[in-house]
Amino acid sequence: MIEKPIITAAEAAGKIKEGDTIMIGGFMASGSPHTVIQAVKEIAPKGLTLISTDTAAHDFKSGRITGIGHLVANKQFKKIFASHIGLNQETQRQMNAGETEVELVPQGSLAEKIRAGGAGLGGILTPTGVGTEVQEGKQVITVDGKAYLLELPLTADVALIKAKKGDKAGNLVYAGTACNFNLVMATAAKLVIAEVEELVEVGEIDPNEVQTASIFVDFIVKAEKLDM
Amino acid sequence: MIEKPIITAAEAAGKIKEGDTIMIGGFMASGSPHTVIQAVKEIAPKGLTLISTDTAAHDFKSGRITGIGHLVANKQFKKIFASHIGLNQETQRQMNAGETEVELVPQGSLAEKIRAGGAGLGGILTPTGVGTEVQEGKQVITVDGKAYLLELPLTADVALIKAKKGDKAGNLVYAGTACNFNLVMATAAKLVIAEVEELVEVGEIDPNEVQTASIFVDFIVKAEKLDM
Amino acid sequence: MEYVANKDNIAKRIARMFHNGDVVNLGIGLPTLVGNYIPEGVTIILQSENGMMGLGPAPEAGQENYDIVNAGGAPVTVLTGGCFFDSATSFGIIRGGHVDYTVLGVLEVDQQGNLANYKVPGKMVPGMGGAMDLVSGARVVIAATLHFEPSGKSRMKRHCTLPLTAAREVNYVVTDLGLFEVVGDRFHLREVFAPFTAEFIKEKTDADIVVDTDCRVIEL
Amino acid sequence: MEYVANKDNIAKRIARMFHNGDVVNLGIGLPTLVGNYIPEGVTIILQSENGMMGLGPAPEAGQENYDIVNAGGAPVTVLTGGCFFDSATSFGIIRGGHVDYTVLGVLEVDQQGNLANYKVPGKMVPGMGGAMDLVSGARVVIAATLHFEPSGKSRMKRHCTLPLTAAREVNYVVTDLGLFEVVGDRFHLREVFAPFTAEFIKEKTDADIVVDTDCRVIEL
Repeated sequence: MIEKPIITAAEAAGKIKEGDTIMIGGFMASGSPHTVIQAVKEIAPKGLTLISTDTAAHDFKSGRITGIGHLVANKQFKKIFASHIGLNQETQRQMNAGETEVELVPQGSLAEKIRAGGAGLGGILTPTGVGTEVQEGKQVITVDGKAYLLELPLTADVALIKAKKGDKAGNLVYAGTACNFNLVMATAAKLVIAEVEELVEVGEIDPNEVQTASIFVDFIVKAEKLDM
Repeated sequence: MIEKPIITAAEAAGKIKEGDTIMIGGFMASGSPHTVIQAVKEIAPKGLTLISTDTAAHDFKSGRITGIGHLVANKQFKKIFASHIGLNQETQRQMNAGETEVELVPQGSLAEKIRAGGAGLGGILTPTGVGTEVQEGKQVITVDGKAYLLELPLTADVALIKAKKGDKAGNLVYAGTACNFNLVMATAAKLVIAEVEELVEVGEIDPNEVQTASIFVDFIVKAEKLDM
Repeated sequence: MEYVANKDNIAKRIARMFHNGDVVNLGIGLPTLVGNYIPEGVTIILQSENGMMGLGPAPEAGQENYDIVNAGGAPVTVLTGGCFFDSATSFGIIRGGHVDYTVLGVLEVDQQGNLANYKVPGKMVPGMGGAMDLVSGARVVIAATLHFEPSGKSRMKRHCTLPLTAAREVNYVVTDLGLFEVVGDRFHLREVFAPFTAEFIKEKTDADIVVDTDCRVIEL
Repeated sequence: MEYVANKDNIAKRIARMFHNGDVVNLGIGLPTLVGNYIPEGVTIILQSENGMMGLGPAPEAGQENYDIVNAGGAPVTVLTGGCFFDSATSFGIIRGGHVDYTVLGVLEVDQQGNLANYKVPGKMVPGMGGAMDLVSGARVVIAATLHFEPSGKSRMKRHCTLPLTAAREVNYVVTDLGLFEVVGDRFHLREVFAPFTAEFIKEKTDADIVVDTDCRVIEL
C-alpha cells in the first residue's frame, strides 16, 4: 500500500491558500485537529470559507477560546457554514457586525450535504427545515405527499481532520464521539490532511476496523499536543 | 442496555407474513443469513417482495442453488428488486415467463435508496442511470448544469441480516466484505432480525467497534450452520 | 393561586412518558433534568446527536475523556452496551424515526404544533444545531418549558412569532402547570399538575385550550 | 492481415495506463486480466465494489474465507493496508470520483462515449450490478474489448443499439487493435498495436475514427 507524506503542522497549514474553502472536523473542539489549527492560526491564510458544525467556544468575559475559535478570533474567515455558534461570542459579533457571513445549516443537513459532496450525489431531500427560514431559496420537492427540501452538496479545497490512530498509508480509526464530522469531511475535499494521535505502520490496523480508507488521505500530521 | 429476544430461525421466519416486503443482506450469498433463509424456505410465506442486491446463484445444469436462490426456487416472490440476477437462471426464467416481476436497480442506487429509507430522506439525486432505461419514469433534476435522477427511498416490513458477532442487546459487528448491504438494511425495516455467528454478552463489544447500533435490532438468531 | 416556577415537575412528568427500551434524546438545559427522574424498572437509551447511543453520567473529576462528550461539548461516559457513530449516521438515526422521543426547550410553542427555540432575531442567533433535525425526525416531540416567560407571558401561543425550529411537529407540551397534546390545531389539556387548575391555565394562556373530558389533576 | 483475438494485449496496454497509487476497479472477465500486467514499480490499489480496498489474489486452495469475496462472489484476499466497508460507502467512493480508473467489458461502445454492456433484450438480462455507478462515477472510464464480435462486426459503433449502461461517460477504448480516446463525438486513434495498421482499423470499424497526428504503432 502506498504510504503518504508525513508533514509538519506548518507544512499542512501552508497548503491552504488565501480564499480557499476549508472543512474542519470536530464538535465543540472535541475531535478537532488542534495541532494543525494552531499552525493555521500562525501562518494565517485569510479570506477563507469555513465549513464546520460549530466554531467551538469564545467567551468574552473569561477570554477563553477553544478549537476553531482561535481562527475566528484571528479573523481568517469571510464566510462560515455552521450549525451552531452559540458558544462563540466572537463569531456572533463578526456576524452581527457584518464582518463575516454566517450561513446556519441544521446539523443533520450539514452532515448529509458534506456526505453528498463526497459521494457524488447531486443532493438529498430532507424534511428538516421545511416551513422554517432554512427553506428560503431552496427547492421544495414533494414525495408521497410529504414536503422535503433539496439540500445541495458541499465540498472543500482542503479538509483538516483528526483521528485517534492512523497508519502510514492513511487508514484512520476514530475514538468515542470524536469521530463526528471527520468521517464525512475526509471524503469531500480535494486535499485531505489527517492529524493523528497515534501513528502506526501499515498493517497494524485490522482491515475490519478502518473507518476512513487510506485513499481519502493525502497528508498525515502527527498530533503534537492535545490542548484545545 | 435492554436485551433482545433470542429466537429460533423458525420463529424468525414465522414473523414474515404473506405479501410482506422483505430485505435480505448478502452479496452472492456471502454475508447472507443462511440459517434464517433455510427456515423461510421451510415455512414458505408466499407473495413476498424481495429487496436484495442479487438472488445468489441457481445453475440449471449442475442444479446448484445458493443463498436467496433457495427462496426464488421455492417461488416465494411476486416481485424482486435487485441489481444483478445474472448467476440465477431461475430468477431469469421467472422474469421472462412473467411469473415474477423483477425491477433492476443499479447497485449503488439500491444502497442509497435503502439508506434513504432508513435515514428519513425523501430521496437522493444520483448521476447513475441518466440517459439509460433506469431513467424511465423518474424525475430528472438538474443541479449546476448536471442531470441527476431522483431515486426514492426503499423500506421493508422485515429485514433479515447477518453479522459476524452480536451482543445480546443487538450491537453488531461485521467481517470482511460480508458487511455489504446488511448495514443499511438494518436501518430500513419495521422489524429487523439479525443472524449472528458469535453471540456475546452485552459489554463484550468495544463501543468503538459497533457497526450497527443495538437499537436497530429487534430479534437475534444464532447461526446454526454456515453452508450457503 | 401563586405561581412559582418549577422545572423539576416538568422533568418528573416527562420522565414517566417513556417505556422500557425507548430511545430518547434530551436537549441541553431543562430537558437534561428529565434523566434524573426515570422511574425504577424503566430503562431508556439516551442518544446524543454528536454520536453516541447509551449516554451515561458525567465522569468523576479527573476522569474526563474529551473524546467522549455530550451535545453541549461536556465530558460524559458511555454505558455498557452503548456505542459511538459519526454525525451522518447519528442524524440518520434521528431523521429516520429511530429516536422515539426528543425533549426540547422552548422559546415559543403554538397550538399548530410549531416550535420556536433557536433564534431571537437581532438578539440571540446561536444556530439550530441539531434541533431542527430532532424535531422533524423523532417519532414523538415533547416541548418542555416553564409555562411563563420571566415577564409573565405564556410561552404557549396561538401563533409563534419567532422563527420556527420546525412546523407542526410538536406532539406534547409539558409545562410546570400541565401536560398538553397538540391535536387539530388546539392544545388539549390532558393533565393538570396540583395545585393548579384547568381554569387557571386557560385564563393565563393566550391560546385555544380544550380541556379533555378525562383530564386529571395529578400530584408530582 | 490476419486477425487473431488477443485479450492479453488489451490487458497489457491498459495495465500501463496507471500511475503509482491509483485506485482502480477491474470488472469481472477480460478486465480482471489487467491485474496480471501491472508494470514493476507501479502500485495500484484495487477496489472491489462489494466492499474492499486492497483486493488481493485468490487464496490457496483450502484457505478460502467466504466472508472475503470479490464482485463475482469468489473468495479473494485483502492486501496489507487494505480495508473493508459496506455497500453504501463503497458506492460513495465510486460515485464520488475517488476511483481513478474503472475498466469494464463491452457489448457495444460508440463514438459519443456511450457504453452498452449489461443487457441484450430478450436474450440476456443479468442486471447492471455496479456497472452503471462505476461508469458514471469513476474519474476515467476505460472500455476493454476485443475489437470484433464473433460474427466479425466491430464492437465500436457510430451509435449503440443496445440499452446503455451509461451515456457519454467512456474516456478510452482499448481493443486488441489499438487505443482510442473519445473526444468530440469521435474515436481518436492514439496507438495502433503491431502488426495492425490504422488503415486496417479504419476499414474494419464502422465508426468515425480520427487518426492522431502523433499516433504511434507499438509492440505489446
